Amino acid sequence: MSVKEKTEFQPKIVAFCCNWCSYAGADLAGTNRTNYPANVKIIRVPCSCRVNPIFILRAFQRGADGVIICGCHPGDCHYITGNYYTRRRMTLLFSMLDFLGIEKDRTRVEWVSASEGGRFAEVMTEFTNDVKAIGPNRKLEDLRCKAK
Amino acid sequence: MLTLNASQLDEFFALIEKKRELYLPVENKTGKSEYKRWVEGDKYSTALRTVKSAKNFFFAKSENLYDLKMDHKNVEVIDTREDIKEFVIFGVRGCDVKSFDILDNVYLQDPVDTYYKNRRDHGLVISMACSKPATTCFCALFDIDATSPNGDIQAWNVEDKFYFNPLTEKGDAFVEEFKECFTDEDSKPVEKQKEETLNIIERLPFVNLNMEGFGVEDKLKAIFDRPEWEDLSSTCIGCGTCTYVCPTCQCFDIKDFNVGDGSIKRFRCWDSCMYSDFTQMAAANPRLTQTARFRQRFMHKLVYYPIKNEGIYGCVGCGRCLVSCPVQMNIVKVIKAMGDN
Amino acid sequence: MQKIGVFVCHCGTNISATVDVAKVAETLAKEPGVIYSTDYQFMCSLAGQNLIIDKIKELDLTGVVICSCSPRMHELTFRKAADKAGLNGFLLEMANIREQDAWVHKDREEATLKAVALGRAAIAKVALNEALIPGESKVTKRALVIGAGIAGMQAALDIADAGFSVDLVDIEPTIGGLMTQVDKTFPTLDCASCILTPKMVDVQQHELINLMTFCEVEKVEGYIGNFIATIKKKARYVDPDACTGCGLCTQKCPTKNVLNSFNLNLDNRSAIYIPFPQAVPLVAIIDAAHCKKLQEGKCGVCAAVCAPKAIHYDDCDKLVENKYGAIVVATGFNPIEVHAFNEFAYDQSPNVITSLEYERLMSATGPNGGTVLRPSDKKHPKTIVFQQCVGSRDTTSRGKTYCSGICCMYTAKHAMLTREKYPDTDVYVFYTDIRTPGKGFDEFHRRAVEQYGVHYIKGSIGKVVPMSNGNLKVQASDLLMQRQLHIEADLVVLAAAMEPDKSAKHLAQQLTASMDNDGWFTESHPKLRPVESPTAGVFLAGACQGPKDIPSTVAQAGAAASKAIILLIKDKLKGNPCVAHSAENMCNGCGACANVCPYSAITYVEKEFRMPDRTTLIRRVASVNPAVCQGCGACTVACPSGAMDIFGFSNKQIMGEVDAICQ
Amino acid sequence: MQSEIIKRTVELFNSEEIVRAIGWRKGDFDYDLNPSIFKSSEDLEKNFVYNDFSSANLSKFLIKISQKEDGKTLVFLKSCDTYSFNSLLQEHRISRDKIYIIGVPCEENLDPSKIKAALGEDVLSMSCDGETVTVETLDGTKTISKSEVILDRCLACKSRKHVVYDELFGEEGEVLDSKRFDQVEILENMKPEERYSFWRTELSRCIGCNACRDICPACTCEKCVFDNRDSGVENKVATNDFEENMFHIIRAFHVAGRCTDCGECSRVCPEDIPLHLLNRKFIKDINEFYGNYQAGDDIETLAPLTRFDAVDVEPSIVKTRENVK
Amino acid sequence: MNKSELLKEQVQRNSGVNVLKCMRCGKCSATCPNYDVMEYHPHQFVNMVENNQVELLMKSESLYMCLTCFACVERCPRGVEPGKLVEAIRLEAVRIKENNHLKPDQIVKKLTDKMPQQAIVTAFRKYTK
Repeated sequence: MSVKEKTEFQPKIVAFCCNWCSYAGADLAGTNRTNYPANVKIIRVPCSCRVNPIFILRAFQRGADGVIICGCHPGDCHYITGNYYTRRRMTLLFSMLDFLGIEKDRTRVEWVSASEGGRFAEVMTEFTNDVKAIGPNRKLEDLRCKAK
Repeated sequence: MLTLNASQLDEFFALIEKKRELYLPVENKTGKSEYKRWVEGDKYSTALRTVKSAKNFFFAKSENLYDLKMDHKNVEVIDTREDIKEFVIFGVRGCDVKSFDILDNVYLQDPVDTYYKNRRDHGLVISMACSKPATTCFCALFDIDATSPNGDIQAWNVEDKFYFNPLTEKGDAFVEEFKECFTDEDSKPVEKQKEETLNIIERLPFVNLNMEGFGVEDKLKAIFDRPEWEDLSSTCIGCGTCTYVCPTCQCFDIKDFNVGDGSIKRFRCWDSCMYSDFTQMAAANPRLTQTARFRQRFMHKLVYYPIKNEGIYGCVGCGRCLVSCPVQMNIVKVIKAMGDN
Repeated sequence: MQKIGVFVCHCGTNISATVDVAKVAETLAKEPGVIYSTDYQFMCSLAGQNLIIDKIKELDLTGVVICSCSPRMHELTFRKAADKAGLNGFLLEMANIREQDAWVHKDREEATLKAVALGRAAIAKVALNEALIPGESKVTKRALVIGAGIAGMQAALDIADAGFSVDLVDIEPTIGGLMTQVDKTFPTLDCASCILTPKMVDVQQHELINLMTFCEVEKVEGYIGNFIATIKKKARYVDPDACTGCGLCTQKCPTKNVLNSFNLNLDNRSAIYIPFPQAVPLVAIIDAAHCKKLQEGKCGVCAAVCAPKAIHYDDCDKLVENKYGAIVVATGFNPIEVHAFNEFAYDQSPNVITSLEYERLMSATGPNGGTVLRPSDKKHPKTIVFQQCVGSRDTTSRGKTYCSGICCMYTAKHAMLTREKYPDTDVYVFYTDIRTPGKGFDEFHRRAVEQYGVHYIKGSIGKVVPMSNGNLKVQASDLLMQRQLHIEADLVVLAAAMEPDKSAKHLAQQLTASMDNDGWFTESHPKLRPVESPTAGVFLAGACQGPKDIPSTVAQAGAAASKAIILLIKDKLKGNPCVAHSAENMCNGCGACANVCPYSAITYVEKEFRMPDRTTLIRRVASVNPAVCQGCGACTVACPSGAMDIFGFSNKQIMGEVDAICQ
Repeated sequence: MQSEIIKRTVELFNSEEIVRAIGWRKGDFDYDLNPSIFKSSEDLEKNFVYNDFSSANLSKFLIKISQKEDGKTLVFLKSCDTYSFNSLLQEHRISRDKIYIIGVPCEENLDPSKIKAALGEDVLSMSCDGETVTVETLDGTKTISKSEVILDRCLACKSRKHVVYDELFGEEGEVLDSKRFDQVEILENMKPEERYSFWRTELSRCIGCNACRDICPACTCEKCVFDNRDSGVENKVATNDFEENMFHIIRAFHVAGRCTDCGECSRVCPEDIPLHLLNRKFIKDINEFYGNYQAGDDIETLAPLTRFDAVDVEPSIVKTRENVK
Repeated sequence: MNKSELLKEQVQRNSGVNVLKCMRCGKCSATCPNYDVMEYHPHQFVNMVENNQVELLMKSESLYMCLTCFACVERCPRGVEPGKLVEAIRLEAVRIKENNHLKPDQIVKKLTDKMPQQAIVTAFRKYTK
């Protein structure tokens, strides 16, 4: 990393990945040695439908600048229908965050299968760049967690 | 009496703000008024009441107490209190001024609550007499004279003039400090306004409620056991709105915020006896039903508090709960049901 | 008090080349609760595992964090090691610092920091982990196979051969299913009966197969390993154990004009009848709707002639309840009704028939003993026109959007057999596309064209007009010649689309097995779990899952049977302990969780609660069946009160990870 | 109307069809009606009031009664309240067979605070006759046109139809073509920064009193996550901006697809925060994305967040759609 | 977008027909009662629109041979609705100024006593601008 990169804004990004597709896709990105920004840190969940909106807000509160949720492609859910619920929940939640004036690019849902290691890396790179572009999370921060 | 023209008010405020923090009621976007830190352009609101009471200045909605820092096995306690700047609250109504006395009885008695005392010591209260009381006002029931409020300095607004009268040493010093702002004028208009206002107050519907039986120890058990509690509380939703708008409700909870990096911020925040999770820190809430919790709130204001405090009721008749309760239950309805009105 | 041990793996140089493992171990050692932290060359090696085991024992660790590869790789390995040391395996968490750190980042400092963050998250999680013990449930060593067509029979035989008892249920009075009505099979052209009837006999004679014909599954409760099915034995009016199948009653029965459904109403049978000569069980049955004795109380001829006294007019439906460990669904398919396609004049002319009716016309057991005669006047047809895709690949309300898959082949078979038997017949086949994937299938179709001179025309029939002499004026398009054809045909045969059997829907509801929009049973995974239903313990055989030919059906039945055997061979089922659970005192009983549960693992019970004020009240609360729950977590988010949570991925654990990562 | 209702209810009491009635009890002024349980016909005859200030939605009170008390309870429901009732029924929070519903006709309710803001705080009584509201004050009698003092939520009334009742007073009403999403649209058309500052201004007034939640007929959790020390998000008062946002986002999300848009949250908010706009935003989105849905319309249709369609829109629609800035 | 593509787009928009839904079964042409007098047949209309040959169709007499009986619309298993396509192309043709297939005075000559009024109206709609 160059000095310039080290001094520029490095967002904290939380990625919730379903165990069966996206987490495996992330593993594949590793196996293929496909680079993506280290800003992204993955939390493994059984299914994307396990992701509670509370977790997303919590991440922002605790200092995350972007949250991305990855699951199996619709129709391919290991649990048959989980990601369909994720899709509805997150569509509505993101729309609400937008309604409150929160930047739309801070949240994202992507469907990444276990075979899409390359795509996983691409998505993460793109998302990190998007978040970098909008800067640090100010609107959903909790100052108590910033005083360090 | 010391006077000030309304047109000079903003100048006066600017001057105060230079040396102290100034808070006063300002109309918000909903047309109601609320206390806020004065900034250039804010207009003092003469509205009768603010939605929230003024207790927040001394008994804050939430307040950091101290931090705990954990380093592996060691715990360090860090006092996070910052020096409080001198501040002035302008335009406090008589009822709210009286509420400070009620809070003082709780927080300044031994053991003194130093957080509260710290704020109290640094605050100066300029009260404002009422001239247009609402039918939901009943401060007179508790012997509060809204036309002559307490405070460090009492004030009146008659037409386009403001009249000031310092009542405490602190008030005297303040007036001295800002003496160039005032002129000395005849206080007749104040007397006239007082008289007119008292005239209205007499006609308010709740100022003559029968308070017999409240606040005396030997009637305590009888009131406690009254069957009416059940019916009165039957639709209480336990939301705590009454306690949060009440100027005299004084309960708080102490909570920890885990920052996640090994440090914990311990803070206190308002609590409400109307909540089922009130007083859970020791074991469980001793009041198991909403009826018991409802009864507690009114028993405290009307019976327990006066018994302990020389007959002073824990209510100042500001009328906020009459306006804010989602189900329109309030202390007046309780007094009426219990006090044979 | 937490006593957590952290073990950071070098993975040779896989991790240590990019991550400063020593620094990671050193930094994590300072985390609250951590009492031991080290790094090691290969954690997964025997020596590495022994290190973990030793430290757990020596330091009495309450939790273990391994910073190494993906948990998908070695979680099981390390959990087993922890178990060995006496620490519940679920008190171990892994931080993935290889696939998701060392391998994807280049900057050492950056990767090291990330490894610390991931390690912290794992520590935060493990501090909140609970010891979990997988639930166990007994397996009832008996299978239920629903539908006794070729799929059900094959599955039943395979399961029984493996040594498990099987109840084979069919709604019809005989087993055999739709294949009994088929004349010959493609692409080998061997006779369906010749391959089917021996199997039917095998089924009947197998000591572990209990045949339940003329029975319907009414209700299914329970879960994998422990299903309870209520089966209705419909009144047959003939004691199957006493009846010898001599057929005397069917000859003597005075009511002879009942439409014969076995021959698709192309001829008649008596009110008491044996479906067909090879039926299994070979037992008579009374068609109550047409029996004079049962309808009017007069007659009784059959009882009079029955020497073994097998006739019981007072027979009635009976319910039996049985327990099963596994269920195989093999309800099969039926051709759709073609009445809606009025351009083909199916309702106007008896000489417009469906392909299955044509099977019967050709069959030696059919109405004409195997001679193809057209229904209207029993004349030998000289010109036969076949129309494919009737209702298949049809997006309108009349048809089905899918390709029925087998019509191309059986139409080729019909055309070929017709030309072979009656070389003087002109045979036309109108097709949209010819689809013949399968071993020897396209060769078969080409033979029909090249050797048998069947006229294959790319196009479609547009209109069929019946004439007074029974002939049919067929107007059709020939797309390749760009012309409209007008053919005077003797017989028109329609290749009707396939649809799931009507009984499937009720069954799916009982099994809580999901169906697609067309009513086919959905498989658990279209590629990797093609014979498992999403409902654990329910397996799919044959055409109930989608249109299929006989070889695929038999193959799938075998697969379903083997999956059932894998289940039945176990004495106990170990569940996944990471399942949902509901805190009753917080549950509102609103039903949101059950509505989103794909496995119907959530039911509701009325529960009496003792309130703190010593009063009681009754509330409906959710209850999760841990044997059925698969732990997806959909319910946890649907639940507004947070009463629903998941072991191993609890709200607190995930929030703990979030907090640690965002530090 | 009030006397007819009382007459009929007394009949039901006398025939022992019902053992209690939940209705609106007379207050000290005409506008401060207290939702209350009437246990006898005498009490009801004396103290029951149905007037322009009978705004409180009584359906939620049935939960506790359903769980604890025996015998049939009569409830008075206005058209909008019936939707809440159905929702509670659908979620098994109340037992239909223990409840007798009298549907009461509803013209618009009046807003006492609007009247006071216009005519002063010294109100002694208020009454409405046709289009004129007459107010007795210490200063004498004053009047104001009804249209100026209608409760905000009634100005955007979605339906005059009672979707469930045992007995209905007045005519069967109809679903109205309301303009209830107008305000949501105005916000949608603002720039995100403007929206953010709008909501900050509004939500920063929140005192954390829980009135919105506790009055809400969709918020019926036995234990709310915000009251549950184990949930990790408990807060008694919001200590900062984040906690204010968090409470209102999560509360709106929890009632998304279940909120019938009864408007009680905004009506009871002591700080006049337009909380209903959050709920309406969800309703508007649900209608746009998943087809029109009115919670409480019937008790069969699953709530939108507990069902799905294989071809649902992707979350990225939030970024790409054109009707929202 | 060139003219042919524009026409294709316009015709599809006006008719509401998506030609890509066609699976080439030929049912439309099989069911067409006026097949033999048409130069291009219903399935060809669909095919040719797909291949940007609307102009060719606009010049063809087939446009006026279609009886608008909608048998093809009714029978099409994919819901393609060729008849509506024909109508839309006809609309394109008659919209062109001075390109009348028939002039009003020619219609008068063709009138007979037996011709219903509806037919005259239809004739105007079909044949003139």
